[in-house]
Amino acid sequence: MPSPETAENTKLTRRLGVDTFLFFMRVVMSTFVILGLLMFIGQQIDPDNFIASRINPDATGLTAAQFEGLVISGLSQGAMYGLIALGYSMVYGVLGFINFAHGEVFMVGAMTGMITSNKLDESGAWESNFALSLLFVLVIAIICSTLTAVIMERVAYRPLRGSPRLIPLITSIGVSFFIQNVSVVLLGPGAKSYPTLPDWLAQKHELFGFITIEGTRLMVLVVAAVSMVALWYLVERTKIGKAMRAVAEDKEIASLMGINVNRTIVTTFAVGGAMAGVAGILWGLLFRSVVHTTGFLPGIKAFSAAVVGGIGNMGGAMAGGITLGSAESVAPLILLEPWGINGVSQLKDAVAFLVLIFVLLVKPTGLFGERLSTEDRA
Amino acid sequence: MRQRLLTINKLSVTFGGLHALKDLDFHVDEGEIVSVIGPNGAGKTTFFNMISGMVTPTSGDIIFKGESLLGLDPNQVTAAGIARTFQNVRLFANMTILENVMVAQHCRTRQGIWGALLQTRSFKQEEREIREHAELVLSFFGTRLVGYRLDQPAAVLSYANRRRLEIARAMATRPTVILLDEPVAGMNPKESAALTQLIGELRSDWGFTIVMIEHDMSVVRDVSDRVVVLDHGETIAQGSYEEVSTNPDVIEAYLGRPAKESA
Amino acid sequence: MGPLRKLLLLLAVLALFAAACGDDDETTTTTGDDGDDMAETDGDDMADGDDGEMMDHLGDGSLGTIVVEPGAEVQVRSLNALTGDVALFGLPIHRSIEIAVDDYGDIHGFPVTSGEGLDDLCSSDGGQAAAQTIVADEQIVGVVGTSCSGAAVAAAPLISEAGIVMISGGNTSPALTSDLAGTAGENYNEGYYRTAHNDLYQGRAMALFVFNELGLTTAAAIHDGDPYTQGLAQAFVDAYEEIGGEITGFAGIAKGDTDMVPVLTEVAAASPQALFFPIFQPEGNFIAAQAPGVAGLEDTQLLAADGLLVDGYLELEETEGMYFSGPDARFGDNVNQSTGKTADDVSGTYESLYGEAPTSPFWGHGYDATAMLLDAISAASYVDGDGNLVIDKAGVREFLDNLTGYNGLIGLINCDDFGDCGSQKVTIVHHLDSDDFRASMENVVFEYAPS
Amino acid sequence: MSAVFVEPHTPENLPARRLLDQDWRRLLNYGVLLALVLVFVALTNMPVKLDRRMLIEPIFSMGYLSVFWLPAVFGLLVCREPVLAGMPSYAKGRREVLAGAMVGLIGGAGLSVLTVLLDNFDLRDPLVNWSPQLLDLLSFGRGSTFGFAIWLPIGLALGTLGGLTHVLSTTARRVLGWAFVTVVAFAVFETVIIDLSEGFASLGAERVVDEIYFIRGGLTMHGAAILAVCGGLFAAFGRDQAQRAKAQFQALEGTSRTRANAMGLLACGVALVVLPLFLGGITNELLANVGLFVLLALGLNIVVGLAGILDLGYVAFFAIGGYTAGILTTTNRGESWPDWMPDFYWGTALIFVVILAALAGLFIGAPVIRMRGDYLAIVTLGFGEIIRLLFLSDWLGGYTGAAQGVTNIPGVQVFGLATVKGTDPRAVFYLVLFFCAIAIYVSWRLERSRLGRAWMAIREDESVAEAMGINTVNAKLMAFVVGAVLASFSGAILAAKVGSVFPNSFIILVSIVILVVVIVGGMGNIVGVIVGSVVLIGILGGPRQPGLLQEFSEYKLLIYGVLLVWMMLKRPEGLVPNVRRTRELHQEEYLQDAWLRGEIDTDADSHADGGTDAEPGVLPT
Repeated sequence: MPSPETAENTKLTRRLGVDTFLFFMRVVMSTFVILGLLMFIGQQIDPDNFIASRINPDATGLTAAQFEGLVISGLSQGAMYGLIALGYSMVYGVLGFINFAHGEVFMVGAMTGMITSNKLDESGAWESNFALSLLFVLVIAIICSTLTAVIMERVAYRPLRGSPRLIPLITSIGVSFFIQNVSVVLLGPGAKSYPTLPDWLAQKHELFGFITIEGTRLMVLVVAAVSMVALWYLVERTKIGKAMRAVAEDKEIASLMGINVNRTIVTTFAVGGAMAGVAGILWGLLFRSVVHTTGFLPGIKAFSAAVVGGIGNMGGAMAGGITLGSAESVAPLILLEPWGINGVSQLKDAVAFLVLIFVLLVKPTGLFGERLSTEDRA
Repeated sequence: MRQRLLTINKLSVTFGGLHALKDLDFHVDEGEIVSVIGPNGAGKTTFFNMISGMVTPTSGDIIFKGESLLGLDPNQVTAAGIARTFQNVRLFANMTILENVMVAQHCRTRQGIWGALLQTRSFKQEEREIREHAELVLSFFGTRLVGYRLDQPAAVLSYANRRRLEIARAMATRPTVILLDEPVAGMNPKESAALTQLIGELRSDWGFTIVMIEHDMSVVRDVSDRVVVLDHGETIAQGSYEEVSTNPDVIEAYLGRPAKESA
Repeated sequence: MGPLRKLLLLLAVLALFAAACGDDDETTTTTGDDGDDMAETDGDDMADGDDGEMMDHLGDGSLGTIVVEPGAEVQVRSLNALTGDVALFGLPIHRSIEIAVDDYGDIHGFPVTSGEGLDDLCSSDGGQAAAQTIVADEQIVGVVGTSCSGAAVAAAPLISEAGIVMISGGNTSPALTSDLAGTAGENYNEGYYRTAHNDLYQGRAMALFVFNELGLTTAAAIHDGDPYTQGLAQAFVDAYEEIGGEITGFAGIAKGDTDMVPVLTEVAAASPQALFFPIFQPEGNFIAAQAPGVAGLEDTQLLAADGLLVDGYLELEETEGMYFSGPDARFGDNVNQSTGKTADDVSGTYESLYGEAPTSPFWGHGYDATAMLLDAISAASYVDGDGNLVIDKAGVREFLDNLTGYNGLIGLINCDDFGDCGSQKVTIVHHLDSDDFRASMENVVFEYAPS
Repeated sequence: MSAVFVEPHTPENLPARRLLDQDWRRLLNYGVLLALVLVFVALTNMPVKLDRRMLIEPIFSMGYLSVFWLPAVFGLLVCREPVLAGMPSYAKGRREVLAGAMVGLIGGAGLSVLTVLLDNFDLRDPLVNWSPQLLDLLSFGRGSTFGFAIWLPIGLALGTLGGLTHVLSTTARRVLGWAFVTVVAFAVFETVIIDLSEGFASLGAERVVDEIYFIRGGLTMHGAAILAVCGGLFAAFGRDQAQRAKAQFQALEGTSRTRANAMGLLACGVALVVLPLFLGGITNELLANVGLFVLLALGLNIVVGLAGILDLGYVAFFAIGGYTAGILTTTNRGESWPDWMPDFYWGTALIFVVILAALAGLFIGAPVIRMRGDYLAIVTLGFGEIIRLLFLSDWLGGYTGAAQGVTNIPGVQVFGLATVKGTDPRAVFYLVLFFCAIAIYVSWRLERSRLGRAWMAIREDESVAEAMGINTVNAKLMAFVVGAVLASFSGAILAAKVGSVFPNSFIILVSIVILVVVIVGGMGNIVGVIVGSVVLIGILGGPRQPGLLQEFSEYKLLIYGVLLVWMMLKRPEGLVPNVRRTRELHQEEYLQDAWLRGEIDTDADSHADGGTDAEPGVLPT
């Protein structure tokens, strides 16, 4: 058999061009970040130092108050990403696919919250008895988003279990589309706003003497922390949590161990949905406005957060959320602006995605490592 | 004195603390047929994965034709001339039998996009060669895989034929060494006898050097020049079949253990 | 998907049929369908219209005529953004067009219809495709739209070429008309008119107000990446710097952003005295709500434009004290001279029909645009011997070119040489009380009416 | 749902079941589901929106169609049982009719309740479509009590209709089905058909059209009747011939088969080249848009369909193509560009477009290539967004025009003879056609090449593919690059066609719509992809392109979503399945059918065909 190539005359090259390129990319990105940071520090020390005056002439450092504001807003945003990310992370851990529509579950939570709270506002209950009505709103929202998640699983995903990897992913994109547009055709495309909040929630508060923070943002952080702990308890300490972890590790074995895999998966979706519902209400209180697209970008970012933190890893999800949230609120100003890039806030989302890419380039399993079943790791 | 093809020095790999392989020394000479045997979990398949670049060892070195294979991607290892089959048959189930064998010649062919788009003479020439070679390789197994089967998806093949196709796929990469992972598992005595025969011919007619993991002692006895016994990731004995089969350590290693591993 | 299959097969059959019987008489048909050809032919039968008794009407027939047979309707179209995130900007215009057509009644005894609303998808490709469907129908006399400048850029050439007119209730980009200094914008086309005001007016108005009236010397602007908002913000910045103010920041956000602290911090760095953000909801809500909380903006004066001059925004407490530039929003008792309806009547009809208040103030512009178009048609048309309504395309343009002193819901309308008909008056209102925002809409503190 | 490959020709060898031997539970489920769907459709305002659009003047509007078709379909489906090849099945009879009727009744009840609620409660605050118009429409303008009363019989009747279809003989069913579809199709595609008729004026097509269509909007009664008859007749007679021809074609072997194929291709080619001459502006515009998406979809098909990489940021390459072409050819360019930079011809610009797109493909591909499938999806999506944001940003505004985009793009100069631009849709269509031809050729050749086989292997099992000596990284990068280049063509044409480029033409939505097109059409299948674009983009319309059914623009995305999910659940292989993908997705069914055809080789079989002496290898001779 005549053949141009045989084992003998094949050249061995250890390093692929791609690897070199990626190495190069890592280096460039890191240097960009570090230099940006240095220049920012330079600006803080002296707004018109010789570098700044060249690269970013209209440089003006940030005041401490501004910086604090940035960080706090980043944290609260990130906390919400984290709450949504938990849902992604759990589902991914158990089923091994991105539930793209999870962001919409969150949107459903916010929407139902909006409707209920406005109804309460009309009836006057919102003002007369805020705490109670808020609780009521919360419950309704949680119920609705949980239902959405569960129905989603039953109708769209369960029939697809065990089909090629991309199939359920694509399906979830379709589901996401569907829910978004249902909201458009039923509730209209316009932005809908929440009723005004009582002052103690809307105003700023002094904390430990040196932090000033709006009540809403504080509330977001607290609620996020609480639900985080609750979730941790559920997953690590309860029977159902054990079941979840077992199913996540290996469905067959789990079912052999007498675990009802279907019910466990449904529970997972339900819990994730509930978390999203809570996040939805917080979102509503914090920004007091919700549209049908409210769920899409936050959803995607939340998934990125889950990946950044290491998917399937509860703590990681929350940490990733915080990281991403703070990054996208702080990074534009302290990393990009020193480079003389104007209108950096437009690039906020770009920054968020760059963080994702950067993390995956440097540490493919996320900051805190993945927790996946064997077949998913493959 | 035959030339040394593949040498492995002090090869170790650990998965989270547990030693899959420990300071393994191993070598193959050109034109040899070496069998690797050992009880379940002895690390035989890990050993193959490491040679074919799917697992990177924690320490030690793999020398092939005087060059180290460490740090190479599996496809580069294959290009260097080491082909393998899999214990649990892994064909491209939805590609036709012919395609399965054609695609395996990827690393021996060079035509790229432009050739395909412009339908250059060299492109057509190469396609023809690929096809001819594929059919040649398939015909090695008699009429089973040729004729009307050529254009059927691999999924419809019987278990035995899938194993044959896998071997054909490995042959098609034009290797120097073929690593066979339990080639006769799941075959009936008649078929395994036939296959044993073929393994012999892989060396005599095609000039391949063969390293084979096998549990079927009759096959091992019939074809191997040399037998290496692994247990707990270590070589506990090697030599001719007779030497090994009478070696007390080996008997001890197998004692009370099932002689056949469930595929 | 069974039906889909069948539809496909059907299409295929059609196609083959066409191909099969196409070859033999290709030559005869190739010059079959084209707006212009039709126009010419129409021109001819208008000529024999001349022989018959002929009422006086505008137009010399140079662009051809449209003949509406008895029993048929006069066709105009609405081309606005009906879907997507700018629907809340285009829908009000579209709806007000439908109301206007109903209010207007017949033209020389011929009913008028705006047919199905076409969607410009707020994009150039969408606008172009929609325009194609319009020019393909030789019965259509005029278009009211588009709501997005981007769509107009691609639609206007087609409309213009077909000899008909388009009047936009929403475009504000100077490129579509002129720089107000007598030079046409790079995307100006014959037969393009608009009742919406040119960005340059509004930008300048706001600049003058901030610099002279409020006496603020440093300002920043925020846009949301929409061509409209970005253009307006830019116009403001240019005008403001021209009259001697200092721009300390020009930042953008992305549609869908919710957390405005970063962008606000960005502009807060130089703590400007005024912050102009001519954007839409919901982003506008977030800025109004979060700006006071950002260090450096505590006592910055917030200013917005017509995009936010809507009930849903004004009823938010945090928007109290803001200034809004925009068309003279004292629509209330303005009367449209053609339909005799007051703005209140129209908005009343609107809410009863569509169940919500208009989500942008341009519904008035859409209404007037429609009324003007229909006036133009009736002025340029006559009923010929055999009872057909003959509309002279050139006449329609002639009427609009010379339109002056037209009383519309949005005020007095005069068209300049480049199709800018928007009531030349831009007003700035001061929003004081979120519980009674109607009053705020009337609370004009500054008027800008050049020439 | 089994037996996808062999026509299930099953003897109805079981007697019809008794009338009341119903599966009540299933019946109830279907009924309630139907009721919910009907209420939902009503609340989406579809009936009111589409009521203006007359199908048959003056009796039947699209609005009512949007409601009426549902009970019939549900009534049909409720008794649909999977027919297994070779398995006996029950004969259909009164039972099925009853079931259909019941379902329809329950469904109708849903709307009855809705009408009453509409009359008595005001939920307009959250539900924007809770409007008097809706009530008016649902109660046929006769008050809610009438509405309440009327929907029960309507539902009943329609449901029964659905059930009846089981009883009808196949021919009857087919004839009716075709009659119905023909009428609806002609009514729905009125615009394009009138448009066509002008092209064929010389054949008196216009006279025919005037005959069957009302002055504007809807068929005339007798027109509908005529069409129904034609459709029925075609179904009764024409269709058999068509199928016989098809059968003959499939019977063909070897060379004659290929010749037949070639003839078919030639015919299509000629048709496509000649047809536009006879088409009006609307249709040409429509087809041009479809063409743009065919280009995009073919490109994505290589990435997703062949190499199995789910790229959700595909729009990035579309954008790069559009902007590169736009910036290089436009006459008023961003001020940051050097003055000495010439205004290129579109043709020349295309070279840069290709180069840039290929580089972008490498740049975006390299980081993601080793990632797990779904990470890759999200990261590519991120890249798509980043690219758009960069084009939109004020930072690069000097080059890209930021939000104001790039305008005054002259179009394509053809050897100085003519300029192809948006005002002449026919010319644009030819341009698009040309590039589609290229794209089709490319995908067709690559699929059957060394690279194509490598892609398939990667899609099947990446690690094995690598162990078989395939450099997966390079192969996947190649897929990225080819896809990128095809997309960039589409972008460049868009720029020339529209004469301007804006960032908002390149949102994530576009990527997803292209994905839907590929999937609905049939992954990994050229014909499928084309069909997909024609059906979705042509009829429903793309994210920024109106389709034939402009009335549906508000429901477009909703329908896309439903379609995507439904296809994934019911028919993942797409409208025009690719044999290989289908095997992948229905493997056991495939094997089952192969077994029915006796093609599975059991080991016994392997002895049979390779008997001992037949094998030189086994016995030493």
